[in-house]
Amino acid sequence: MTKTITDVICPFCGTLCDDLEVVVSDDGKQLLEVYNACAIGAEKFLHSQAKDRITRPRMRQEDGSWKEITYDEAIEYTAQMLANAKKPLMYGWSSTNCEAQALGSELGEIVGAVMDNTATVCHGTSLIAVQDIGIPSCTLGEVKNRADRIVFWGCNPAHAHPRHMSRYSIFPRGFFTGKGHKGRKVIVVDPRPTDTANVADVHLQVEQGRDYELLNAFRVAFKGEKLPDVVAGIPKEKIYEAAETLKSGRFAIIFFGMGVTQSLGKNHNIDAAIAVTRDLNEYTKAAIMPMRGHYNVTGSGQVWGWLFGFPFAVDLSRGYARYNPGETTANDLLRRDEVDAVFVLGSDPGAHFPFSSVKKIYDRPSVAIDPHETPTTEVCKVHVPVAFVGVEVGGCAYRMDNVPIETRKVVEPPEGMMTDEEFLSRVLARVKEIKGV
Amino acid sequence: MAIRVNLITGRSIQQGVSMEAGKEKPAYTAACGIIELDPVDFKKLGAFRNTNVRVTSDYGSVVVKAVEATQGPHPGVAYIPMGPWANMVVNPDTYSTGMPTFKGTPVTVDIAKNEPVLSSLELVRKACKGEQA
Amino acid sequence: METVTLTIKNQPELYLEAETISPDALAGKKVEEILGLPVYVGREQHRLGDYFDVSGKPGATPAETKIVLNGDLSRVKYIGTKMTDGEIVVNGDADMYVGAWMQGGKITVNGNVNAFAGTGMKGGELIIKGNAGNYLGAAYRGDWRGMQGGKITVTGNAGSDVGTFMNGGEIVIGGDVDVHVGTHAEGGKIVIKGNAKSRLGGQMVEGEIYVFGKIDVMLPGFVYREDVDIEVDGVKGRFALYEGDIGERHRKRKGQTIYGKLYQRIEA
Amino acid sequence: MAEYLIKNGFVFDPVLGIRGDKADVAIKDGKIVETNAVKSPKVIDATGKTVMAGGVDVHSHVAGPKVNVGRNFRPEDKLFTYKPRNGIERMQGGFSVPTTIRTGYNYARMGYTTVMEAAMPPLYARHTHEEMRDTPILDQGAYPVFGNNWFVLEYLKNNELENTAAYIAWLLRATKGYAVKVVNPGGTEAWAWGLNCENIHDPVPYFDITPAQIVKGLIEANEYLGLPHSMHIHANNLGNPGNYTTTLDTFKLSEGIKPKSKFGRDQVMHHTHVQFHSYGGDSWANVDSRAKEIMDYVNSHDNITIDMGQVTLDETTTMTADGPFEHHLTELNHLKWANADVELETGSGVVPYVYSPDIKVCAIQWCIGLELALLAKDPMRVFMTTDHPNAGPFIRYPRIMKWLMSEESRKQQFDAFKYKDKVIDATNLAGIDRELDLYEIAQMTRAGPAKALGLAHMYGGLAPGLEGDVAVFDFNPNEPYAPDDIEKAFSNAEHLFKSGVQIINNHEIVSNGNKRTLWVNTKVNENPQVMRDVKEKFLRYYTVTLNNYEVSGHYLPNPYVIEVDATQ
Repeated sequence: MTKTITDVICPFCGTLCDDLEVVVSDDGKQLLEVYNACAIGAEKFLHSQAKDRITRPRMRQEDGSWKEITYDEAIEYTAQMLANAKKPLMYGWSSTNCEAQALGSELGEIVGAVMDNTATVCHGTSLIAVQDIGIPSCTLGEVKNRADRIVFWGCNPAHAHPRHMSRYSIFPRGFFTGKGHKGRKVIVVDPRPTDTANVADVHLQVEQGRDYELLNAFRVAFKGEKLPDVVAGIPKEKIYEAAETLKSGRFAIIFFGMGVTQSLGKNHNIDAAIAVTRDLNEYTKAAIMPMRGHYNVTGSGQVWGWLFGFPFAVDLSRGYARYNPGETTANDLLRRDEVDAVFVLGSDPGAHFPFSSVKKIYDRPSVAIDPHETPTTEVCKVHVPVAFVGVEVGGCAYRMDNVPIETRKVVEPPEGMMTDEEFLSRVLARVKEIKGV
Repeated sequence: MAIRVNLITGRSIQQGVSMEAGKEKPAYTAACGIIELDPVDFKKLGAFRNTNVRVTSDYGSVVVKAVEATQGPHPGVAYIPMGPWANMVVNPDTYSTGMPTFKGTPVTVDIAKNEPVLSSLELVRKACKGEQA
Repeated sequence: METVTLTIKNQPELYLEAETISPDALAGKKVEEILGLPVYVGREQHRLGDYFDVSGKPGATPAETKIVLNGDLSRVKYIGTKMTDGEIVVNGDADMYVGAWMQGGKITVNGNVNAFAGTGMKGGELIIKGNAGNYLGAAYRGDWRGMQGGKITVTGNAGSDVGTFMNGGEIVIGGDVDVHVGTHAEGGKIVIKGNAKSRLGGQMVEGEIYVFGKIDVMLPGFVYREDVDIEVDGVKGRFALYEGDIGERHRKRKGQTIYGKLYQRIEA
Repeated sequence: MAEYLIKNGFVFDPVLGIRGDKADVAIKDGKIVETNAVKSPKVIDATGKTVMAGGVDVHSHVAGPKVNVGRNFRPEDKLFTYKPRNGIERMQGGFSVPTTIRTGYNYARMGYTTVMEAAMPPLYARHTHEEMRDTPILDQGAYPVFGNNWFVLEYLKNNELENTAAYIAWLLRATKGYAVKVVNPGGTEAWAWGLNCENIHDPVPYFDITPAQIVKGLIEANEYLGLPHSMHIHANNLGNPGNYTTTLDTFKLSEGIKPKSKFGRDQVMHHTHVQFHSYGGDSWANVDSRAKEIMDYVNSHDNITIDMGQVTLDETTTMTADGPFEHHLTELNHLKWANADVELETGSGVVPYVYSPDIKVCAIQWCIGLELALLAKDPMRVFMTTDHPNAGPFIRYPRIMKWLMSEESRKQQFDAFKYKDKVIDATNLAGIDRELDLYEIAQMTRAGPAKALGLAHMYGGLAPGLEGDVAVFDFNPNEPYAPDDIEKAFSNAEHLFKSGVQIINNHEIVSNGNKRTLWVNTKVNENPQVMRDVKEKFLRYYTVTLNNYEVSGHYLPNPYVIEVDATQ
């Protein structure tokens, strides 16, 4: 006998699909099948069942080998490390639930940590741009029900957000968009003819790193002013034409991703894209949305927003919150040797930070809380495996459009494994003891 | 002979699937320990498809397998899926925004037939210990 | 004017946050009091005297106080932050936020400074004899009120994002600048005596940028108007005048649309 | 639970009709009791001090998505104003949009114990509840917005009152909401196409219904259900010169409708931040105050209550579900603009704004707000708000008290205006010498809002049986004082009790309290059609499934459910 659980939320990307169906054994201990998920999401659920999964904390030994330790020992090491550090970095917070993020925030407050999340290497520069110019946006349902002009700028949902195009952006038939794909014009701006570009009506193969110039040109084109013959490798005729396509729509949406947030100009590229969206609202309705990566990176920005007032890179070391990307961001802190201990939860900087930063983690007292074995666990002194959020434990997560959805527990974690929340609350209690607060 | 190309990184479905299946597994190396080159650049490099190459920038060096661009053409632009291999060579400068310059790093690519592509864990461990050439 | 000399004797394990190094904080204090002023390393509070030897004495008021800093200050933040008057001389490199939110007085750095020098500067003079980092004379995150007044002079090069959201005052760079100059500016004057890369005057509403050397890529939002003969920072020459950012909003005065002005020197 | 006896204070309580007489107040088991009911109480000597019930805020934007946008996109709002953690107080930041922690503490410091979140987008209810959960001390509830909701538009277009009511009951339960909020009825749906509804007869694109039909229908549905609070509206055409006629037209939609509620309120319409809706003229050049016309109507119609939306002359952050208005505002001041349209339901916008005493219009707005309160015949129906943070941050309430209680302080402010004479010409305030007393202030900040919310059985007074919410202020009304003494004293309560727990002792926060979240659970007759419609819309148009929509209980760790039976 098996049970089918419906309306399951996928804890992979910011698309946060909530229509998955998961088949589990009737004792709820085994996850057997996953339906409606993309290849990546399905793999994430199934990996929780891996036979070779690490289920107990480990500490790196002098000779480089791992020694299994108890959760109590891991909690003690973590609490002492955080309590003794002058300025610990507490990084990650994206592949976990908001409940754990809130607990981690209280912990960070008490130890005077710098809290940073994966936005710092993803959409942090978008957040900077939003602080400079704002962001006219909407929920994904507005796109589904109204949008007839879709732009993907420097993002490739076909690979990074596999169900985005079918659920929200290109193909769905909504209230005012009964024709689905036929009723929409799709423009892709990318230095590569990506698989997303292949389903678009127009692909502008922008010269890599010249997005700001091209966005700047769109604003000139909207006003019907003169353009140079070629901008960022795109002939002006194509720019005028694309600008006209956007102005002539009823509802235009621009989705953007790492292609602009990580290329030369960074926050300025987003700033200009948002300016383009503002401009379009003079002629029609337009919105813009970052294609958030981790399924709950948005949530950590929300939790820190209401607790501290900043969405990432929050420096609590002086007893109050400060924020300035470039100073209080994880990679700048590591490269400049501004932190003396590293705590990682719900992210893999070992794989996704430039190596110069990874080396600094290796050189410091460090703890990685992660269900997986990763390059981060490989360079940290202690690895604490935990239950998978969204699979073995529920909790709140925020979609890329900031819509909060409660993820579900579908199977039991392996015997005796802690969740992020359990581990953090134990560390918090121990730190309070040590600090006498 | 060596070629100069503009390196970008980013997600691919294979990177995503293999990452979720376990970064310690060979599939992850197969998906991310690669560099996608345009046919034109392969010609310049004078290498066959699926040859190991050494990618070197001002910031580091890594051995990956050269494969043909899956989402091309993009002559002059090379692509390594996001992950530890790409991160050995990307430009870490954040321009005081917190964001390393993951996309748009000038690199040279040399044929390195006999050098192995390390697994993700081996790669970071050896590099941290300074054991990596 | 009285002079108090601070010589760094211990380097901080991490970085030292010393917003207290300013004539406003030191004026009228005895040396013992100055030694006891708070500085911070991460969450730890220390005494200024734990890191600096102090000699000489400050004046009774900020205006009468000159601070001379000696030694390697490349791990010291916030020197001269919010200062209103008096003088600071830094003999060496300094870290972030030198002269940030400065309102008056004078800071001279005989070395390089890191990012965010002169953030949100309102007045006074900031002189950097070496190179400046990113976000020189820029606005704090999210603030539309960047540099409002005063003057920043850099002998060497400057990084990216010079004069973001600049509303007034003047920035003169002796050498080259990195990308993004005068972004969102609504006033003020930026002079670049060396070369510039790209994104000059992006989303600029008003203000002036002068470039003596090359510009790698001109924004499409800037259009050539005419050649003009002008004198800039003591240099007479012929400049090509561009106006922009065309795509951005602009005020009208007497029916005339006011654009940002970008002058590039024409090699004689 | 500890017993308390607050002795010898000058008590101001509209519920008991005490107008500053010396009286004792006793608290036991979280409630106010007869003074002889406490055996060995902890005695608080309030001699020479002012004693009032805990304040009740009927309209404030303190929790939820747009509030958090305001926080996250304004780092400059926190620069140099942060408060370090201290004792039991966690760190607190933000001036115009404070963190949830600071929100709770700052309201408590002003002697407030109940604060209603004025606009909750249903799809974001979970977020709103997460923020309220993390707001210490205060009892809170949130108003889901209905005025642009597709279900409501479609039902009311066909005059389906029962279905509208059944849907309201369902959505209040799904979102754990407190009341029916309406923001720019029809206009925000129109904004989804970049349009607006500028008056109550301006049809909503596609849906073929007018704002007037939406408002009237929602009032009737609200009374059909007999909810604790009335329909709570932010009308069309906010913030535009000449808009007072739209406001009067909106008022008139309530004519002839009587409250059908067991919760003791007399109004069927609460119109919020009326200051923003009381403008004459036809441009910013000739805009003037129509507070007289507005208050003439309010004073003569007792089925309406209003709140002020007082401009405090600060730099602040505007945020509203009135999407088109925020776009209009960013076009005026060119500052950063955030917008968030919400599928099938609503929208919102956020823009920073600087109310400068050097700008004529800002000074006129300041006058209008005060005029509304000073022209009020019945302070039980006109409440003090700043529509926080839209007209200014709530921490300015004590300053508004000063302006209302002291003509001298108003004169001082007039003298500080750059265009004093032009402002005086365009307004009535200079000719008003009324000075409110603390009894009237208690009506506008305690008894009045509690009654309008249908919560007179819990809050707003000091009668035995009510919640043990009591504030003691270091202010002696019987001794001479300078205007600024008012602001100082009421910004910093000496003692505060919330549900019988001492929160502030000698001006110091000593407890994070036991905050509750209020929501309304309405029983209605089975309505299969509405449930079919709900299922169908979620299948076809929403991007979350129906089963992932409802806010589950654990987001409200300490809920207080108000049961309503509308099955008869």
